[in-house]
Amino acid sequence: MTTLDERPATASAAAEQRPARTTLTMAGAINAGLRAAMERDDKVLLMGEDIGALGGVFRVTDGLHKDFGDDRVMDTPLAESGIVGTAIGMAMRGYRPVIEIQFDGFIFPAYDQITTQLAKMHYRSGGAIQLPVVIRVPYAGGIGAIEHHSESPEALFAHTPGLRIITPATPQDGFDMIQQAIASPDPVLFFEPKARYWDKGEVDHGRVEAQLGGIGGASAGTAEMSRARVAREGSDVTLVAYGPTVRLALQSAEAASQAGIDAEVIDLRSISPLDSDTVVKSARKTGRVVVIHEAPTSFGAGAELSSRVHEQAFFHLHAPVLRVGGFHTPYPGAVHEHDYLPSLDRVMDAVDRVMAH
Amino acid sequence: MTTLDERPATASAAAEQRPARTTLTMAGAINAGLRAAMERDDKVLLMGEDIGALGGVFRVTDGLHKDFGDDRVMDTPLAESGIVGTAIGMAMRGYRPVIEIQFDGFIFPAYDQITTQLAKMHYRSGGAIQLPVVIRVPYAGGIGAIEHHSESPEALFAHTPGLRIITPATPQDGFDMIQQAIASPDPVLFFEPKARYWDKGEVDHGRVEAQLGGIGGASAGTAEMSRARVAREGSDVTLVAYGPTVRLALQSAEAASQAGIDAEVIDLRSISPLDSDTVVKSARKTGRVVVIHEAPTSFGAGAELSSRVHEQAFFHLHAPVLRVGGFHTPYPGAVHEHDYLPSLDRVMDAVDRVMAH
Amino acid sequence: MTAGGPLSTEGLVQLLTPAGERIGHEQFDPHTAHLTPDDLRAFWRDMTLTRAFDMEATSLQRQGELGLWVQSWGQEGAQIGSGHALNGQDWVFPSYREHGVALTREVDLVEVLRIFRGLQHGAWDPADHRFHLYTLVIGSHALHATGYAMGMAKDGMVATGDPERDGAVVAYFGDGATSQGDVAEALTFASVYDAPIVFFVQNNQYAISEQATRQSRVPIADRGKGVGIPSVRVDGNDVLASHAVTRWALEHARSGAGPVLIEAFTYRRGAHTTSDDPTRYRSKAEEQLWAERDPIARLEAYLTAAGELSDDYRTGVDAEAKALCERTRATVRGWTRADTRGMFDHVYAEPHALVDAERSWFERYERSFADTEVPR
Amino acid sequence: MTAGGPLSTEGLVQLLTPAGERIGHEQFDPHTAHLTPDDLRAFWRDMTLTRAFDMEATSLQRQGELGLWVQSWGQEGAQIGSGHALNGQDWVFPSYREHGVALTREVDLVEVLRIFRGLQHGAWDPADHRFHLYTLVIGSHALHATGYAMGMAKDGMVATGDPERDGAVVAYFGDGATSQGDVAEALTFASVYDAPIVFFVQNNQYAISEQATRQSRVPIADRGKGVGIPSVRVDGNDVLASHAVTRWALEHARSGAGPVLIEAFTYRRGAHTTSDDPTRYRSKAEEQLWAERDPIARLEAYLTAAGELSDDYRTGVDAEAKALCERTRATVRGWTRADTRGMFDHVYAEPHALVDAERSWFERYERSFADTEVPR
Ligand SMILES: Cc1ncc(C[n+]2csc(CCOP(=O)(O)OP(=O)(O)O)c2C)c(N)n1
Ligand SMILES: Cc1ncc(C[n+]2csc(CCOP(=O)(O)OP(=O)(O)O)c2C)c(N)n1
Ligand SMILES: [Mg+2]
Ligand SMILES: [Mg+2]
Repeated sequence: MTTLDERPATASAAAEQRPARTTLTMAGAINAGLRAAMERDDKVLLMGEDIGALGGVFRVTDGLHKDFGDDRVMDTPLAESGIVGTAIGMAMRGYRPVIEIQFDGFIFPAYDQITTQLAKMHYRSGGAIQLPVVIRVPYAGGIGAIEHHSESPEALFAHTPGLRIITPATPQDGFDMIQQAIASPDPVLFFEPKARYWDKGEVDHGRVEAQLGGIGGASAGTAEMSRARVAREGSDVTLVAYGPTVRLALQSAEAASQAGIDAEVIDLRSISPLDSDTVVKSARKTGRVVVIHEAPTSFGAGAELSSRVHEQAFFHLHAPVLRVGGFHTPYPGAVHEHDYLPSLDRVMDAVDRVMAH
Repeated sequence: MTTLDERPATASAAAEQRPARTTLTMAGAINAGLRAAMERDDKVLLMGEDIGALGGVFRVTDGLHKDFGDDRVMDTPLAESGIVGTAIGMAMRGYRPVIEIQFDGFIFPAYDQITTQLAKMHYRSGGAIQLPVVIRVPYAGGIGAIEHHSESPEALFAHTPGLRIITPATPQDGFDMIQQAIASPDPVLFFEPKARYWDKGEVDHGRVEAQLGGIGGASAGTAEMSRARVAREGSDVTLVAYGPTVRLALQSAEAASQAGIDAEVIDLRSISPLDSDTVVKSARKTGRVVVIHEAPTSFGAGAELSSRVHEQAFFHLHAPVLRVGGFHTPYPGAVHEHDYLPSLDRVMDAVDRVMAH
Repeated sequence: MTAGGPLSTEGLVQLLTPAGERIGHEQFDPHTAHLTPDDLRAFWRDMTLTRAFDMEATSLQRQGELGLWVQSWGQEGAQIGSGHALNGQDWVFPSYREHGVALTREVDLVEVLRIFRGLQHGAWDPADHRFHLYTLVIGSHALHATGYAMGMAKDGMVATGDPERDGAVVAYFGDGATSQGDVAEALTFASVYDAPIVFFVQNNQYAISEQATRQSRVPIADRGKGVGIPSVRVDGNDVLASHAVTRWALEHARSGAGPVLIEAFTYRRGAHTTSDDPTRYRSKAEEQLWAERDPIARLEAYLTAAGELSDDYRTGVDAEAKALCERTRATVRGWTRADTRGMFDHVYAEPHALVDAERSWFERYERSFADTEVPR
Repeated sequence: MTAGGPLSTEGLVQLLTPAGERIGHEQFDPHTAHLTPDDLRAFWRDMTLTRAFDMEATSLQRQGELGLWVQSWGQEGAQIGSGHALNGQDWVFPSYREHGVALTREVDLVEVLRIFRGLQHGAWDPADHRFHLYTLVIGSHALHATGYAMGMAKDGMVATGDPERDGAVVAYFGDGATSQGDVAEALTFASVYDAPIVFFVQNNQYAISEQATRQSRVPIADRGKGVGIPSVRVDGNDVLASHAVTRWALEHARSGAGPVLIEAFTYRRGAHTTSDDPTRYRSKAEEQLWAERDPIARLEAYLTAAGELSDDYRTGVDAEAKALCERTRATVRGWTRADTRGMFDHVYAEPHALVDAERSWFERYERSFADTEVPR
């Protein structure tokens, strides 16, 4: 396995040629991140359905097959369990497979491989085996799609020890975090908020490069990708979001400020580990917390966060932590999407309720 | 499909011959419940690995193959997805399949069928299709088993709308609830605490019989199996448990009473729906809640319960809801089981902490 | 492409050449004997209507009236031929591209578009047509179909010899689906339990952008050999052959002789869906080649040469197609929120405390706007 | 049982009759040419040691020293024969019953018992033996094996012609496992990617209580035909045939010609595990029949007749077996908590905040007893 110190001269040459900052869409940023990771380490390979000539249904792997060939960008048979299972075998052999699951709703045929095999192998081998497998999952709704194409299954994985689960909300994080995920020696589920694929933002290419090449290398990347980010400071109420709902949280904070409420916004970035410390710290300051996610509220990530905030900041809270999320129904037909998903109105409703105390 | 009103004369004759009360183990009670359901409705059939001549690895289907034959007690190929998937088809045809998954850790190959198909079919068909499928899962630990044989995956299903999830803690509930589950028109995951299989208790055979045959029939059964039970009344602290940990909660209440603490114990019985009303009511009374389960604490059923209790009883609480559960590690080797599982000491530690306020 | 692989044309049953000439086939000719010229014209009509509808739906998607559309273009021969081999007792478990089969099961095609307009996930009551809902999770319905067939056998609907009673199931899926574990398990269960089921694989050569060679080195029909299920390869662009082979297979299954696997070799002339861009992975030349093997043209050539396709009949079908398209357009455009199901309805068949609580909350929440906001 | 089904003995490659007579086989004789009498004695020794260990472990379980034990009794021929066909570069992905194969990979069998005493889930470093951990989730490791083989091919370890370089994988699983979707997908991936892998199915006729007829109507070997993988049925109680067939298959795979599936027809003489009760589902007569076909006795008869099994050698192996059993007993009984891994260790390769927090909590919690309780 090529370690990060031994990276081929061409890769660093290529890195030097890359512009320091560019404006990219989230999809473009992840694409660029994949490319950088593949240049950095020739053990990185991509697997998935239609990721080759087609470049993936969202074009996130666009151009990579052309440049890296069949051997490193592998169109696979149509079988998600097979993809994850063979990726586990390749990881055992020293490869770093990055899998694309075509849509959130199609990860479930691979659930057994992820839960009983990928998550547990390091533990059951007493640390002898590392499985640096990344599973990319375009997820969440808001794009008017048909059934199974708008789901948010992150909580269905977060209960399982051995997995890391992260989700970027900005092009910069898309670029950085995919590279951190690939550098991590642990299996990572990388949830990509598909409604944000076309959002543009400025991306600094050098940050993650320096980090992964610097002291700590992969470890520094793992530590970094596991941390929440305070996306906006505020003192009256804490809005916690991740992936697709970060933008909504920021919009809500804007709306709140017009009503004289100063909201802090936290972008969790990581679901496992859940950086509750950052949230608890904020909760102690504001005394009020609202968690926002698209997944069904019940048994979702908001439940875990709410429990921890209560456990650790109970006596600082003015009101209970409230959750704004999807309902306990299958993701409905697109006409209902607007009602199903957290909205500015629903977030403001929750803000009003916590502010009432 | 035979409705409950049309049940064959032989079944009621058989029912009359059954003794009103017997002492049974949990395994024996579920066996008796299966038999009663099969007599009541000839559309009920059993499917699973080794449930025929062998009677299942825990003998829960003992004797049923002999009495009902190949057609109603079906040994299946070794493929859990296949079992659940074909059961769905048979349910569409009017059958009521009751599946045995051999051990908790082997339900995951069927995860996709359960999550994307079984749970959603009623919704996606606009109510045209009902899938009265019951999936029995011997679960949880404490029996010194090897890997994959001691897990508590209930929370991995509870986030998914469309499923009902119940778990009995006593022989009486084993007997009653399996029959209510089978009578329910919705898919039910029936988690059987395997460490309790050999616990004995008195079983009243008539209760559920009267209920399912009476006004409301199946509906009354569904309502009943979805309700929590106050297993012990108390005023100082509420201990919430289900399945394997109910006995521990009762033992803890005993221990607490010796320290002058009067604990209420709630046996949840149902995880979906989660009867949080009963818990919230108790929380408003005691002001202190401890939830106990074997599954990893993080993202477990305790998180959802904690969130709801805080949301609905925040201003009645003296202390935050605490959780006592498994750790964020794969279920460890049997030598660590005692450390991993909630114990009397760990529950008392939590009780002490909530009582400190 | 590997000789003998999934893209080879070896061993395909054919009764009509691409030019529309009838050729004999010892085993399958008897399964066309019942067909009258009226039947063959009906095949042509149904293929034509399916295609017209398909094109209309495509253009509605382009106009933003549908979120997505999945074309059956090019596969009408396999679908109409097989669909018309079914009896009233038989059941179909389609994938998501079987609009032609839906037509043969008397599903109102317009209703199918409810799904693609995002109104709801399923658009008909399966029991009304013995035609299950479309399933998008690839391969998963193969198991439902198998279980359903096992249930039919339990109900004594197999091998009675009574044509009004004996029935079977046809499960439709694609070449790509054959890689899924669920499909393999379905074949195993069907074989072990002798289920009356026909697995009808439309090998349209692609799973989105991936050629069938990515799923198999051998013809897809060989999947049957792994579990002892007899299988047939048929020219799916030959509606007559597709019909005859399916009819044979259904009789086999209904008679209690167990499952059959049919590979209908065909071509998806359109994009995978309206979101797809086939220029990224296949050539115009290939598309042209398959345009020349079109199933409708083939039957048309045969009927025309036989003098069985009058101008009147053509005009009638044209008018019918036009009317269908107009009704499609008008209906789709007319659908409003009022035509959808409630978001909270049918999550469970019986009350569920959480759904009830959330529904109430949502209704109160919605009302709070009605109360406080200026009318809009 | 259906003729031609998975319990038939049709087409089994056999080089030694049950009575121990050598019979010729055109295709596979060349794959025994390299074997010296020493090699054959070593096969006998390894089978004997495996069985002695197996019996010892069984009795340790009865004594309460192990939570469970999974016997390989009766399957030593298939396991030792195939295990000895492997090279140093080859990799094995076992199921959970492959103690004989473990021995050929120089795993200290005693270490295997760590798993069954509940100390930990995996008991050796796979890289030390090119022998992966035991896997209990039926069939799931077939995919890991396939992926590993794909990786070997990527690493240029196939078809170089250099015997020090070319390698392949052998994946072991049972007749029951062949019904799992994962195994079907493994066959598909292996075939499509031409992976250097041999799927070695021990058809021991049972998946716990279910006969192999519950998994298939046709011989298990036929599973290969579904995806174009060449397959062989071999008498698994014939250590020589198992060896020759595996050697052929490995050469095939290492040469770049793609995967092979071997069905080794054998019998599980013991219970499924020590928790099982086979009297519920099979007859004494059947067990007796298979006692007469025992693989060790068969090779013993052959070697004895050939005058190749001296009393000295026997005595030596007996002593070795006794020593192994004694060491097993002593080691297992000596294991304490100190020999286990920390419960919180190796959940992740890098720090994870939740694990760290829970570990700290637990340590504090444990210490609180040390502080407050009377010493015990
Ligand atoms: C389990 C699953 N994985 C992935 C997808 C995404 N997907 C939709 S259609 C398709 C290709 C299907 O190909 P095939 O089975 O040949 O059917 P066709 O579309 O050609 O009719 C894929 C990969 C899906 N729907 N389900
Ligand atoms: C996915 C899964 N389902 C069920 C089980 C329970 N189980 C353990 S061994 C076994 C039978 C396996 O039979 P086979 O594959 O023939 O192997 P054998 O034990 O005969 O060697 C079963 C059903 C399991 N371990 N994994
Ligand atoms: Mg296709
Ligand atoms: Mg077996």
